[in-house]
Formats: sequence, C-alpha cells, structure tokens
Amino acid sequence: MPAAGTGPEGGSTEALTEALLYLDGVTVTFDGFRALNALSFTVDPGEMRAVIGPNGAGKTTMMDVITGKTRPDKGDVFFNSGTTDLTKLDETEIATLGIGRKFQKPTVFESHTVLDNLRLALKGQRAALANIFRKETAFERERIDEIFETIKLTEHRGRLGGNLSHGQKQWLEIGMLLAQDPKLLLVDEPVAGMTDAETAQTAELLREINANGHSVVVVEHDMTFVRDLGVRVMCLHEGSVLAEGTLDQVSANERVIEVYLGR
Amino acid sequence: MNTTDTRPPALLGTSGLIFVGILVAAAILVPVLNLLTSPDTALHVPTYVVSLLGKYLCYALLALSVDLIWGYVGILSLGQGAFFALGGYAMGMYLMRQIGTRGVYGDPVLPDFMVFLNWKELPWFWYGFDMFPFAAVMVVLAPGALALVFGWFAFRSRVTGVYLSIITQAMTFALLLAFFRNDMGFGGNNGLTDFKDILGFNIQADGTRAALFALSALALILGYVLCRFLVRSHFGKVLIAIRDAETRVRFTGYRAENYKLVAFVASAMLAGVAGALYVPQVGIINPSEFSPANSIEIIVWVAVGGRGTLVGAALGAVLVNYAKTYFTSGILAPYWLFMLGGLFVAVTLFLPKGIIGTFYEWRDRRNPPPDEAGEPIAEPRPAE
Amino acid sequence: QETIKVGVLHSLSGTMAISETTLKDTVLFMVQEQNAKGGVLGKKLEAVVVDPASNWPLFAEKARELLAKDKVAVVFGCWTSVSRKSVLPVFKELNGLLFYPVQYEGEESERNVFYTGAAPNQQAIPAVDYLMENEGVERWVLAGTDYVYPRTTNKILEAYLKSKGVKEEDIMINYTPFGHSDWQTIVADIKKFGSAGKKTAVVSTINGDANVPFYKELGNQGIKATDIPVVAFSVGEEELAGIDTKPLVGHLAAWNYFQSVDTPENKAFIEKWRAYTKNDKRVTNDPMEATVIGFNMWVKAVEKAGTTDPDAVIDALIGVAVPNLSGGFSAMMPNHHITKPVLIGEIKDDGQFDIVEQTPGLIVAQEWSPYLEGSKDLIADWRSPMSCGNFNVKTGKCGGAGQ
Amino acid sequence: MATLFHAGRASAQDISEPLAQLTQDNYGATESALGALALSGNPAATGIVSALAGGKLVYSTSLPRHLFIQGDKGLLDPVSLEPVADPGPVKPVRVNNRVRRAIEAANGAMSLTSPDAAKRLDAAAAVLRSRDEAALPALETALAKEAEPRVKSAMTLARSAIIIGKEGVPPEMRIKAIELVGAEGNQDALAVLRSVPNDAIPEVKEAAAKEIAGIERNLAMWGVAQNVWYGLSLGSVLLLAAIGLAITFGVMGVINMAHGEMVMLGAYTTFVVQEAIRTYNPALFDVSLIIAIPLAFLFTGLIGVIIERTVIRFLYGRPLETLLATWGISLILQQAIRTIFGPTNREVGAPSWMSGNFEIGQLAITSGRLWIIVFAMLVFVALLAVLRLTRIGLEMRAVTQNRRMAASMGIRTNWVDAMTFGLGSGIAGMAGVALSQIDNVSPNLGQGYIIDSFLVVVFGGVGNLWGTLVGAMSLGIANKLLEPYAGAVLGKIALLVIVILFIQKRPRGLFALKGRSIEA
Amino acid sequence: MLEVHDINLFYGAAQALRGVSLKAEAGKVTCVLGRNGVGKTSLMRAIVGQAPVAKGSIRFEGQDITTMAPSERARRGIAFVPQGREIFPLLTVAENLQTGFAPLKRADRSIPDDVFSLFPVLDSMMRRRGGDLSGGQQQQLAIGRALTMRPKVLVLDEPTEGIQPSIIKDIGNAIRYLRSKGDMAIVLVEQYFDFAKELADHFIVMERGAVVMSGDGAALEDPDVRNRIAV
Ligand SMILES: Nc1ncnc2c1ncn2[C@@H]1O[C@H](COP(=O)(O)OP(=O)(O)OP(=O)(O)O)[C@@H](O)[C@H]1O
Ligand SMILES: Nc1ncnc2c1ncn2[C@@H]1O[C@H](COP(=O)(O)OP(=O)(O)OP(=O)(O)O)[C@@H](O)[C@H]1O
Ligand SMILES: NC(N)=O
Ligand SMILES: [Mg+2]
Ligand SMILES: [Mg+2]
Repeated sequence: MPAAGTGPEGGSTEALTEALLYLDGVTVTFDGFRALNALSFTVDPGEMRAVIGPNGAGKTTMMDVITGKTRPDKGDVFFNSGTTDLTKLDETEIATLGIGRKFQKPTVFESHTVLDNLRLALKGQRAALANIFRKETAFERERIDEIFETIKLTEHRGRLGGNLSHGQKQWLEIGMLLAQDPKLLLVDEPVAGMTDAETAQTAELLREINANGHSVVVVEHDMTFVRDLGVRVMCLHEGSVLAEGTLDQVSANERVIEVYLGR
Repeated sequence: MNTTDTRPPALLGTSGLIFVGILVAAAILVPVLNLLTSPDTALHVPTYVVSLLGKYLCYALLALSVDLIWGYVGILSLGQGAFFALGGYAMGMYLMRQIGTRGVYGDPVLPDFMVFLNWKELPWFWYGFDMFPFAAVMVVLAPGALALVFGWFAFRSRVTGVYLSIITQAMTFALLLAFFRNDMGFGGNNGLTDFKDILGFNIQADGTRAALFALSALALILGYVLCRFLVRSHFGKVLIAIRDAETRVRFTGYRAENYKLVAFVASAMLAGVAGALYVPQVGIINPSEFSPANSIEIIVWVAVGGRGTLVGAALGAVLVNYAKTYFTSGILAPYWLFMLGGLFVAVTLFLPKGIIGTFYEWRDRRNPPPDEAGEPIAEPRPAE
Repeated sequence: QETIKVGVLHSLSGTMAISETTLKDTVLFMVQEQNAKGGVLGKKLEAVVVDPASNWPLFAEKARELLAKDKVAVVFGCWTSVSRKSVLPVFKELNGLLFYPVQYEGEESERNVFYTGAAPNQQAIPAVDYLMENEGVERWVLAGTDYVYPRTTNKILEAYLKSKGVKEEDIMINYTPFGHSDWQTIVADIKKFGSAGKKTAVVSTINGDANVPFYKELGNQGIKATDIPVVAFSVGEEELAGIDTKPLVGHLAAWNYFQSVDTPENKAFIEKWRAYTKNDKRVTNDPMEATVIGFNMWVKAVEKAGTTDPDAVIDALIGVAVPNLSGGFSAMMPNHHITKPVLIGEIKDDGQFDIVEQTPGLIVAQEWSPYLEGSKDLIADWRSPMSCGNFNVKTGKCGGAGQ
Repeated sequence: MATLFHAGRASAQDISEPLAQLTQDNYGATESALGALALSGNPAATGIVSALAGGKLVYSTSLPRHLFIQGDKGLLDPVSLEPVADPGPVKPVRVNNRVRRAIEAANGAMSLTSPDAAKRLDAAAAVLRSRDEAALPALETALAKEAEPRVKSAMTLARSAIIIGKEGVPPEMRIKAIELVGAEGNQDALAVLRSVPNDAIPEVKEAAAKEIAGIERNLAMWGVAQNVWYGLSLGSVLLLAAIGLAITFGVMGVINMAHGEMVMLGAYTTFVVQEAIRTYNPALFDVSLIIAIPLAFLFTGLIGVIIERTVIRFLYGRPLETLLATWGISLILQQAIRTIFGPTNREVGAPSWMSGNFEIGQLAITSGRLWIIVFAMLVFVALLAVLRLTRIGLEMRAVTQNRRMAASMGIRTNWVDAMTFGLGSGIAGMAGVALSQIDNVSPNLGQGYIIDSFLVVVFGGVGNLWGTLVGAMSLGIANKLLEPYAGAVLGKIALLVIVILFIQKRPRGLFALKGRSIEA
Repeated sequence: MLEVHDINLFYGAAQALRGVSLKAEAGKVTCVLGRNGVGKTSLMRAIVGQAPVAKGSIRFEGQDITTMAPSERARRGIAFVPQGREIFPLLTVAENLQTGFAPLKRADRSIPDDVFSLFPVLDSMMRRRGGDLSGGQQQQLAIGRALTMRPKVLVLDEPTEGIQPSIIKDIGNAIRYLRSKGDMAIVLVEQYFDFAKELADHFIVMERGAVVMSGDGAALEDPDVRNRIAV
C-alpha cells in the first residue's frame, strides 16, 4: 500500500512527483535473501516520518539504498521532486545533494577530536584542493558552538572521538548530522543507549530540526520516543510496508502487534 | 562565548621547530665545516660523511613522503620506491646526457650502454634530458603522472587496505623487471652511473657535494613544512578521517578518492625529488631501487621513527640508515642483520608507536594537552 | 705497529652473499698467509671487511668509507658488474685501487681497476670453439639472465657465431629475470629447438640462484649432456655444491681454473685453504683463483714500487707476473687485464669438473671486443705515454670513438 | 654370454688396434676405437665398453701403454679378464660427451640381440637417437629375428629413422620410412623427418614436408595442453608457497614478512634429514622426503609458536606493526641460517620416485612436478578440513575476528593464537620440503617467494582459502600461457599488470568476502 | 556469587571507575543504571576481565579473580553480552553460537533449546554470517551465544538496545525465566528505566565513575532515582 498512488512505471525522469524522496518497487536481495521487497513510499518536503519494524525488516537496508551504499536490484529511488535518480549516484554525490545520515552503529572519526569531527561535518567546501587553504570563518565557529550547546559535548570538545562512550558517540553523530545541514535527515536508532531523559531531548531536537524545514526519516524501536515525535509512522516488515498512519493507528494494527510490538 | 580556538594554530609545533632548527644548522654547518676547516682539525667533516649525510636526508624526505600517505591517509604503499626511483632516473638521465663525449666510447649523444648494445640513435624518451629545467620538471612529473594514473584507477575502484598495498608492490615489481630489461633503454641492471657534472659543476668536487647536501637539507625542510601544512589543513583532517572511517567520509559529502589522489600524487612527487637529490650524491641509479624489499624498508623506517608524526619518519630513516652504515662495517659486519632485525623487533615491542610516537605519548602523559583542540592530533591509531 | 690496510668489499648478506662470501674468506686467507711470510714492506697486513649487502648504492658508500675513512691501500671486491660500475667513480675520485676477480662482459678498462677475471674472449669464445670442433654443434641456444654481462656476452657470441657461418635461425636467444625459478617452458623450448636435426648446445650465462632450478629442470625433463650439452660461464664448483650432479654429468663449464686442475701448486693451495677454513670439503673456484692472483700481483707490485702509494703501485703492476694455479704464470697486461689459460670442464657426478680441454697457451684479454661495433677500434694501454683506457686506433686519439 | 655382432668381417675378432687406440687417451681415438669394437663382434667388446662407461677402463702410463679393466680385486686383462701383474701407475681412459654418445651407440648396436626384451627395446631407442648408419646391418639382422611386437616396432622405427637420413636409399623405401616415422607424431619424429638429405627427390621431400606439417599441427594442440600443465605445476608451487600465508596473513591478519623464511626453514629441514640419512642409513634415501614432511611441519611450526609467543602476540590489533617485526625476524632468520649452514646452496636430492618423466600422448610430465601438484592438493584439503570441521579451526577463526570477545567466550586465545601461527608456519615448512626439490636451498630461498605469496593470497581474496587455491592456479596458468608469447620477463610484467587491473574490477580479490561487516 | 569491591579503573590518565562496589547473587538480577559515559560499560569490562582494574578486588564464588584472564573467567562461568554486540562477523550464526562451547565438556556441547525458543529467528538463520544480520538480530545472537556457555553469571550490557518491543518483552521474560531457575546471577546494565525497574532485585546508580545510590528493586520506585538518571 504505497503512499504515492501515482508511481510511474520505470525510466521517465520528468517531475514525477511532488515528493522530496520517492521510492517505488525497491527490491534488494543478498545471496537470494530478500531484504527489501518491492518497497514503495514517499517523503514530502518538510515531512518527518518515523519508521518502525521488526529487527531485520529492512529499515537499515532502506537507508543504505537511499544513501547509495547498496544498489537496489529493482525499483526507483528519486530525490527532489523526482528530478534526481539516486540509484545512479554514489554516496558522495547523494550526500552533496543534501541527504545526511546517522548510522545505527555510531560512527565518528575516532582519531579526531570532537571539535574536528564537527568541523569536518560542517556544511561547506568539499573539494580536495580548495580545502588545503581553507580558513574557518566566524560564522562557522558560531555554528559549531551552537551545535555543541545542542549536543552537550562542549566540555568534551578536545577529546578524541574514539574515547567517547557509546551514548556520547550517538550525540556526536547527531551533532555531525546537524552540522551537515541536509535537506533530508536519515536517522537510524538515535536513542539506542540513551537514558529516558535524553531520549525525550532527542525527540525534541528532531522536532525542532523538522520545524526548521528539514525532512526527517527516523528509525527507532523506542515507542515512547516515537510517540514523543508525534509524526506519521510507517511499519516495515519483511522488506515492505506493513502499515502506515499515526502511531495509534499503526500500533492498533493486528499484524504490527503480532510481528513487532508483541502482546 | 569563545570556546573555539580563534588563533590560527602554529604551523610548526615544538618538535617541528627543533627539527627544522637542526636541519638549518646542519645545512649551514656541515658544508662550512667540510669546506673551510682543515682536514686535521677535530671539527672537520670529511667529504664522505657529507655525502653520507646527504644520502640520509634524501631517505628522510622519502620517508616523509611515505608518512604523508601511510600515517595520515592509511595508504600503505609498498611501491613508494618506484616514485623515488623514477625521480632518480629523471635526474640520472640528465646527468648521463651531461657526460657528453667523456664516455668511454666518446659518443657525443649516446650513453655508453647504448653504444655497446649497438643502439644507433637516442630513444625518443631521452629527448630533452640534456636540459636541466626539463629534467627537473620530469623529476616531479614522471612519478606524479604514474601516481596519478595508478591512484586514479585504484582509488576510484575503491581498492583499499592490503589490496592496495599489494598492487603497489606489483607495480614496483613490474617496473623493476621492466627497467632490468636492457631493451628498455635505461641501462638495464647496471643502470646509470659514472656521472661527471651537474649544472656545469664537477659532481665529485667537495663544493658540489656540500651544495647537494645543503640542497637536500633544504628539500627536507620544505618537504616537512609542506606535509605539515597539508596535514594540518582542513584537507589534512579529511585525510585522517578517511584513514579512520572512509565510508563515513563519503557519506559526509567528501570525494574520498580525490583526497587520496591528491595526497598520493603529492607524496609521489616528494619521493621523486628525494630520488633526484639522491642520485648525484650516490653516483648511481639502477633498477634495484624498484625492488619491493626497498619499498618495504622505507615503511620500516617510518614505523621505527613513528608513523603519523612526520618528524619521526625522517628520524627513523636517518637512524635506520645510520645503523646500517654502522653495522655493516667492522667486526659486526657478519652479524649486522641480527642487529638490524633485532632493532626492528625491539622497536615494535618496546616502542610501539615508534620513537617519536612513544616520546609524544610520554610527553602527553606527563603533561596532558589542554582539553582544547589547539594541537591537532594525528595520533597514529591502528587502522582497524 | 703500523699496518697496511686491505679492504674487502664483498657482499656477506643479500642475494650475492652466496657467491661473494667465499671471496671474502679468500682475501682473509691470503692476508694471513702473507703475514705469516712477514707481511709486505715489513708491515703486517690488516683486512678491513665491510658488508655492502648486495645493495649497489651501499657498495659505493662502503667503497668511499674504505678509501676515505679506513685509508686502505687496496680493495679486493665486487662480483656483479653493477657493483663494479657503482664503485668505479669512487675509486677514480679517491684514486683507489680495486682488484675485480670475476669474469665479466669487458668493454671497460680503468686506471684504478685491475681485472683478474676473464674477459669474454678468455671464456666464452673458447667454449664455443670447443663445442663446434669437438661436439659438432651447429645450433645454439644463448640463454642468459637479463642483465649486462649475458647481454654483452651474447652479443659478442652472436657476432662470432655468425662470423663462423652459423645462420640466424640456428641461434635462439632467451633472457630470464634474476632468480627465475620456473624453467619448465624454457627447457621445453630448448628441447624443441634441439630437435631440428642439428646438433644443438646451450650457452648459459644464467646467473646465480637461477642455475639450480634450471639444472634441476634439465634433469627432470631428461635432457642429457649427450643430447644437448649446456656450457655455462657462471657455474663453478661452489654452485654445483648445491645440486645433485648425477643427472648433469657431461654438461660443461668454461673457466680459467677448476679445482680439479692437476698441478702441485693447486694441490698445495687446496690443502692450505682447507686447513685455513677447517673444512676438508671446502671447494675452490675460478673467482677465488682470480682473487689469489690479484692479491699476489698486488703484493709483488707493492714490493717492486717500495710503497703502497696508488700511483706507484698502478704503474708497477703492469708487467707483474705471478704463478697461477694451473701451472703457468699470469701477467698483468697494460690493459689492466691478465693473461689466462682457458679450461673447459665437464661436470662429474661428484660435483667436480673433468677438464676436457685446455688452451695450449695463455690468452690475452680483449677488454674491447672486436666483435662489437662501438669497440672494435679501441684498445687500452695504461703505460705512459699513452696512459689511456679507450684509445682509438683509427683516430689515434684517447677517448673512445668520438668524432 | 657372447653378444655377437654379425658383421662377418674376416678380421672381426681382432681388436688389438682399437685397444691400442684406447690407451691414447684422446677423445677422437677413443670414439673411433668404440666404433671398431662395436663392429668387431669380439666377445670381450661389451665388457670393455661397459668398463669404459663406468670409468673402470684404465691404461698404464708407462710406455708401452697397456689397457686394463679395473676389477674389484685388481687389474684384469681386458680380453681374458685374467688378473695381471702390477703394471705400475694407471690412469682411467677419459670420457666426454662425444665418447659417451659413442658408448651409447655401441651399446645399442651390441645389445640389439640381447635375450632381454627390455634391453633390446633400449637398444632400439639408442639406435633411434644416434641414427648411426653403421648400425643398420645389425639392426636389420636383429629385426629379422625379433618376435616381440613392441621391440619390433621400435626397431622398425629406428631402421626407418636411419633410412630417412641415409644417402642413396631408393625413394619408395624412403617415403615409406617417412610415413612410418611420421605416424609417431612426436618431437623426435620431427627431428628425424628434418634430416631428409637436401638432394632427395621432390616426392620424398614433399612426403616429409607433409608429415612434418601434420606433426606440427598435432604438437601445437598438445602444446596448449602442455602449457596448461606447466601452469598447473607452477600454480601448485605458488599454492604451496602461499597457503601458509593464507593462514598467518589471511586468517590472522599478520603481515608476515617472515613467511618466506618459514618456507626456507622447511627446505633446510629437508637438507638436514637427507644429510642424516646419507650418514646413518642411505637406504632410507627414497623416503627422506616422507620423513622430512612431518619434521618440517613440527620444526617450523615450533619456530612459529616461539615467534608468536615472543613477538606477535604483543601486536594483535596493530597489523601494520607486525610488518615491521616480522621483517626484522626474517632478517634474523636469514642470517641465522647463513651463519649455521653457510651462504651457499645446499644439496637436496630427489628420491628416485620423484625423478624422471613420462609422457601421456605428447604431454611430457615430470614426476617431481606431478608429486608436487598432488602434495599441494593434499595440503590444501587437509587445511580446509582443519579450518572448517574442527573445533580448533572454529576457535582460530573466532579469535582472529574478535580476540577480546573470543576470550570472553572462554576461548584460550593465547593458545589458539600460538596454534594458528604455528599451523601457518608449519604448513610453510612443509611447502619448503616440496620447494627444496625445484629450487635453491639457500638463505635467500624465502625471499624469492614472499612477493608471489602475498600476490596470490590477495589476488584470491584475503581470508578465503578457496581464493588462494584458485588464485594460485590461475596465476600459474596465466603465466605459462603468456610466457611462450611474451617471454619470461615480459610475461611476468604482463601478469603483474593484469593483476593490478583485475583488482580494479574486484577490489577484494577473486573470492571476495562480501557482506556488511566487510563493507562497513 | 560475584562481588566487586572498591575498584578503580583508568583509560590512560582518565579515571573511569572510582571505588565501585557491586554484588550479584544467584537467582537475582542486579541492575546498573546511569547516564551516558558514567562508567557502566567500564564496570562490566572490569568484571569480565576485558579491562584491568587499578585498585580493588573482584571475587567470584569466593575466589579472587581480579587479575584472572578473561577466558578463565568465562570458563568459570561468567558470560558477557557486550554493548555493541561483538558478533564474530564472518562466522555463521551456528558457529557464533558454537563459540560458546569452549568452557563446556565435550558431552555438553550442544546449543540449549532455550536459545531457540527465546529467539526463534536465530533458528531460521543458522547458516547466515553473523555480520550480515540486522542490528537487533545480532543482539539476540549475542545473548544466545552467552547462554550457550551455561553461565553462572550473565553480564548484559544494554541488551535491549536496538531491539524491537516484542523481543524486549521476550528478553525480559527470558531474564525472568533465568532468574527463576535460581542458579544464575544476572548483572544488567540498562538505560531503559521501565525495563530495569521491572527486573531489578538490586540496583546501583552510577555517576562520573562512582556509585551514588544503591538499593533493592523496590527502591527503584523512588523518584529520586529517576531524577538521578534523568538530569
Ligand atoms: N550484506 C548482507 N548480506 C546478507 N544479508 C543481509 C545483508 N545486509 C542485510 N541483510 C539481511 O537483510 C535483513 C534486513 O536487514 P536490516 O539491517 O535492513 O534490518 P533492520 O530493519 O535495520 O533491523 P534492525 O531493527 O535490527 O536494525 C536482515 O535479515 C539481514 O540479515
Ligand atoms: N577506550 C577508552 N579510552 C578512553 N576513555 C574511554 C574509553 N572508553 C570509555 N571511555 C570514557 O570513560 C567513561 C566511561 O565510559 P563507559 O563506556 O564505561 O560509559 P557508559 O556508562 O557505558 O556509557 P554509555 O551509556 O554511553 O554506554 C566515558 O567518559 C568514556 O568517554
Ligand atoms: N660480471 C658478472 N658475472 O656479472
Ligand atoms: Mg537496522
Ligand atoms: Mg556503555
């Protein structure tokens, strides 16, 4: 039951849709195992969407496909109102288009300081040669300070990324994502390993980001957190959409209870 | 609120200043003590020491070039010797052409080895090498071009880790075999030798040797400052990030392959310069410079000195080569491999981050750096 | 007490240690012998041993160290041509004295170097003559390692064979890399080349390590000396010590000395050598003899000159003659090469050579080959007033073929 | 037994002249004496010829010279074989290649009528090789009497071979002979066919040319198979050299620069075993390699364990530093061997069952190489079984993938590490036993294989044993298919370039490990 | 059964644990609570031997194991489910489970049925490589692997992280079940407060490397505890 009822059949590249992100019939198999099975959905500009689903449902794989890490066997992935075919681009190009990602397993630059981690992520010049002579601007400095405020790692800024605890790395990675200032944020399990209070803060943060016009897709198993987000929820199962709607609607779904929430 | 350091961090740290200081002093003192003191005085630096030191400095520059890509980008090139050798050959070809009619066969154009293998004319790729500027350009261009082509393919295909290491080794091995072939027109196994003069100066004159030494020191200083500048720039930070988490870098929007390529080419050019300075001081360039074992040795120098520390790489090169010079003479000569091998094992066991790396660690432990991101830390971390 | 220092510049580690270590021992042995005789000019000799580790730039460095730092009076050293080429500028610059004991490609005559090994005409050409005359060989495989010595030697041989009427298609030339170890294809090719109905022989300039797998493959593929004999210029007693020679019986080598030379001088030498090395199986070989000859010549020249001053010794050396181990006297010629007998030996099953032919007299080295275009007009004569290593007899000038 | 040569000459029995020639110790004279002896039909001839071949024919140096056979108890008269009084100093009659060939021909001619069928077969082969026209009459006589079909056809072939090259043979006869030889279809037949005299009539030449073309076509086909065989053989050598590295490097992640030295130690173990056998029990020589294999495994395995315990174990998680340490270790081991055994090559012999060669069709197969292929396969299968099917195999893989977690699972990582490194080293040692059969046993042995070994492991895909197998075989075969066209040097360069390009296509080798954990 | 007494732990110069003590008893669940970076994981690593302690002692069944190698601790019955799962990526699921056989006698080497009844997904993925599993599947595998060792002490570092709600419930039930068997002591690090609250027999709360609160399960109702963790 894909949301975009008007999905085109393959190939044409004119403006297909108003959607910011558009997936249609995406299938991914690993050695015969179908991780994604004709997955279709869209994300509108400015929308925030929560994705839930059993372990192994394909949520992370979905993000891999969107960010160019995994190539789909079949199906279309378009960005920016259908103007850009993501399956033809590599990770860097997709990132440059304005799709940022936080990984399920927090990945930060281990031998850089927390500060440098943010500096590297900060939106701006990406060309190799130009970066040799790059100078940090006052604006950039301010922006970094702002982010530090948000992620509460100010006192850790001089430490090496690799020496942070698991939860601190989660925060740092969120900070890096903020620094990138992407149009679309893909956030994979941001609150894993956070305390309940931090979880609430993260929800607040994401809402804020969303309010500032960024689209967000967030994967999480923490129902409290999903509830705090208060957005449309989509439940994946065995590589396709099982249910979609508000959290209450989705969590009332019999199948969702059966395969995911448990009784 | 000023939590971010606003001062531009100093280009050279304390150890960098000491390093450059020592080199400047050496660049002045060694030639002076060699040329202006009488051989009997205690201060006199004999000419053979000058050439020896000059050779070490070339090796140090070479080690620096390896550290740039290994220490900071995680590219373990087992073929760095190839770039060194190409630079060396470019210089060697110039020196060869300067011999003119002074070769044993007295041929004004053809080098001796071509005459006795019955070559009738100079192969096209030797054209231009009679002009120093052309040769000087080739010194950086030849290794740079090879690195560009090789790196362009390899980095785009995302060849990484040991796979990259082994194909760089295959590259230098292939070049070794190719340059061994007499048909290649580079003098085969004997290589290029018996040089007479450089830019009109007798290559064996003490003054020329002293000048070459000073030039090597200068090249090392410039190379060091350049590397230091590179790794401390935003560019350099991306390099380190690539070393630690290449995928993450791509997802952040950086073209990792371009960064690697720039670093790789720069490193190859540095190696080429090192090779070019090395050849006139050593007096021979031959294909054994391409041998994979040579390239591995360069890695070993860097590891001994301390990977990812630049100064350490240079220091490692000088120390290991001094050890080699020292151990291969005298009563120890038959056992020098035990000494050198033992040294390598001991360094890994007792100075796991290399000499300089361990020193830095000790210094930081005694005197922890401020919790501030002033001093960038390219702390060598294991690649995994 | 003041000593005269003698430099020893042979690789004791790396790929060449296999060949060169023996020569280091030989020099040490000669030094001990000489000291037992009272030294030279009333002074003891003192050997200074360094290890250039089969590394060519290191050869240059060590040569410089010996001459400039240790101030040695003479250096015995080098095996490969490239090592010699690498140290040459050093010896010229510092006016040192180098004795080079290995057969080589020729095309060189330097004031500071004395060549006691064979030039091509003292080894390669007599070997080919032997095969042509005695075995009726008409078809030739010139197999070598791809470097200068085999290349040059084969160039000379090719020209020589053609001058003897051998046709182009009856010569097969094959080069392999250093240390080549898989000889299956090449040996099979040789076999094929040899089955054209004409008597075929292989002239091998295969170097060093590559010989053992080559001979093992010959044995394995059943190529016997009676079918296709192989004559080698780089395989001596030392190399054979590492091979099971039973399948190789009858293959040949050409040298200026074999351990099996049946003379009293040789017997005495082997006996003393074995006593010195405390090894009653230790073999001797040609480069050793060349080292011995060189050493004795140097001693004689120093005594003649009354000083170790290089200039004096260089002048004194020309004309010096010392007994070689095959019963004659070898003399240092004005071209800084020595006169040598040429011996052809067949491999026996005990790893020794059965000498099947010996040139009646001594052969004078042609340092410049008459078979090569670039050098056919050159001669070397280091006596004054000519004092030239590359005198062109056509132009009457020193300095090669230059216009 | 009198082997008679029925030449029917009056002076057949008189051999005093050849005997006198033999005392001249001149190769030419010896050769012609041999010819005369072979034709003489004198019963003593065989004995004299075989004494000459065995170096037992001596002559007295004092004039006038006399010829003797060196018996076990003293000198014998060559004809009567009676002991003789001491003639003073004697010297053996010397033999060179030319004489050896003459001996073979003489032996061939003389044993064509031997009652032993195998001897007759050898004799026919010897005649075929020498194509000595003088042997023709004897051959025809023998042929007339021959009953054994195999020997008969060999003799017919030999006869044809002689006829083809002989002057003044009627053309029909020659053409028949050409066809007969042509049917053999091998390299030797080619040689015979090419010996058709230049002045033969065009029909004869045409017939020969036709046969030659046919054989060449045939041989070209076999040639491809032959190259593939060479490739497999080279591949198995590469496999042996690399397979230990597939453990220490592929599984453990140690950039083991001392791997080659482990191979070398295995080769020296073989040398020591053979020395011991030569000294204490030469009868065991043929099983020396069988004895050496387990010993090499244990010895190098032990060295591996010692290295692991004293050095490597401090370096886990720092793979690049293993490069530095093992490089150092390799220098030490090389020099240690140089100090103990000297810098020169050591002789390792081949047991009889590994010597020689045989043919399948036109495919020449050397036994030594065949055994090496078999051995490589056995080692491969055994190793695969250990890693896949045994508990220690599982623990090895677990430890190398996550040492810390493996320890927390109760796996004694120290022990497993030592065993894994020991296993890899031990296998390298076994490879050394095999390589001692085809290469130098010298301190440099290992250096010659280290680059190829890494290339194979990486080309095949690190961490995948099948990759190592396929990698080794494909590199071996590619090398041998390239070599005939490009030559050994350019062929090798081409191969390296191909590998470099191939890695661009498959950046993780032939059998790349795939999956999330790798890509992350 | 397990007693941690007054331990200090350092990473280089940085101190991660300051005089931490903890007790775990058979048939009881001991919860460790605290915000990010307070040292929970460090404490677990000290218990299983992955990080050396600078001061203090760890006793297990009356024996001092402070300096014992991790593998020996495991062999004595301490199993660990680490934060971040640490699956052997290239081993199959089956092989990952089999690594837990190391402490067992040959005859006992089988995977307990409990594992598959708790985590049925593992049964269907036995031949897949551990590294290819989804995050949650890996977490299940890590618990299953630990249970294969038939441990006496089970140390779980945030086992619910990344797990779907129904399985969190299952894990909760599993822990309860294991507790009910009465022979296993369970040490549980958890940030998911409600989950912890339901299971804890004892708990400690950590802050900046030190224990700032402890008590038995009932005390978790105290709002003070929640506050400590929240701020
Ligand atoms: N490279 C791969 N090879 C084989 N199987 C894979 C691979 N990548 C993913 N899978 C399988 O695909 C399925 C989907 O995995 P994915 O990581 O997308 O799940 P998920 O929804 O993110 O789960 P979780 O909530 O546990 O993180 C899983 O069953 C996983 O085992
Ligand atoms: N390897 C390390 N090197 C240096 N410091 C470290 C290391 N590991 C952890 N730390 C630091 O030690 C402190 C305690 O870390 P620990 O991982 O024990 O925290 P935690 O309570 O488990 O946190 P989380 O809930 O985020 O997992 C943190 O400040 C962390 O940054
Ligand atoms: N001179 C030689 N044999 O290299
Ligand atoms: Mg996931
Ligand atoms: Mg933790």
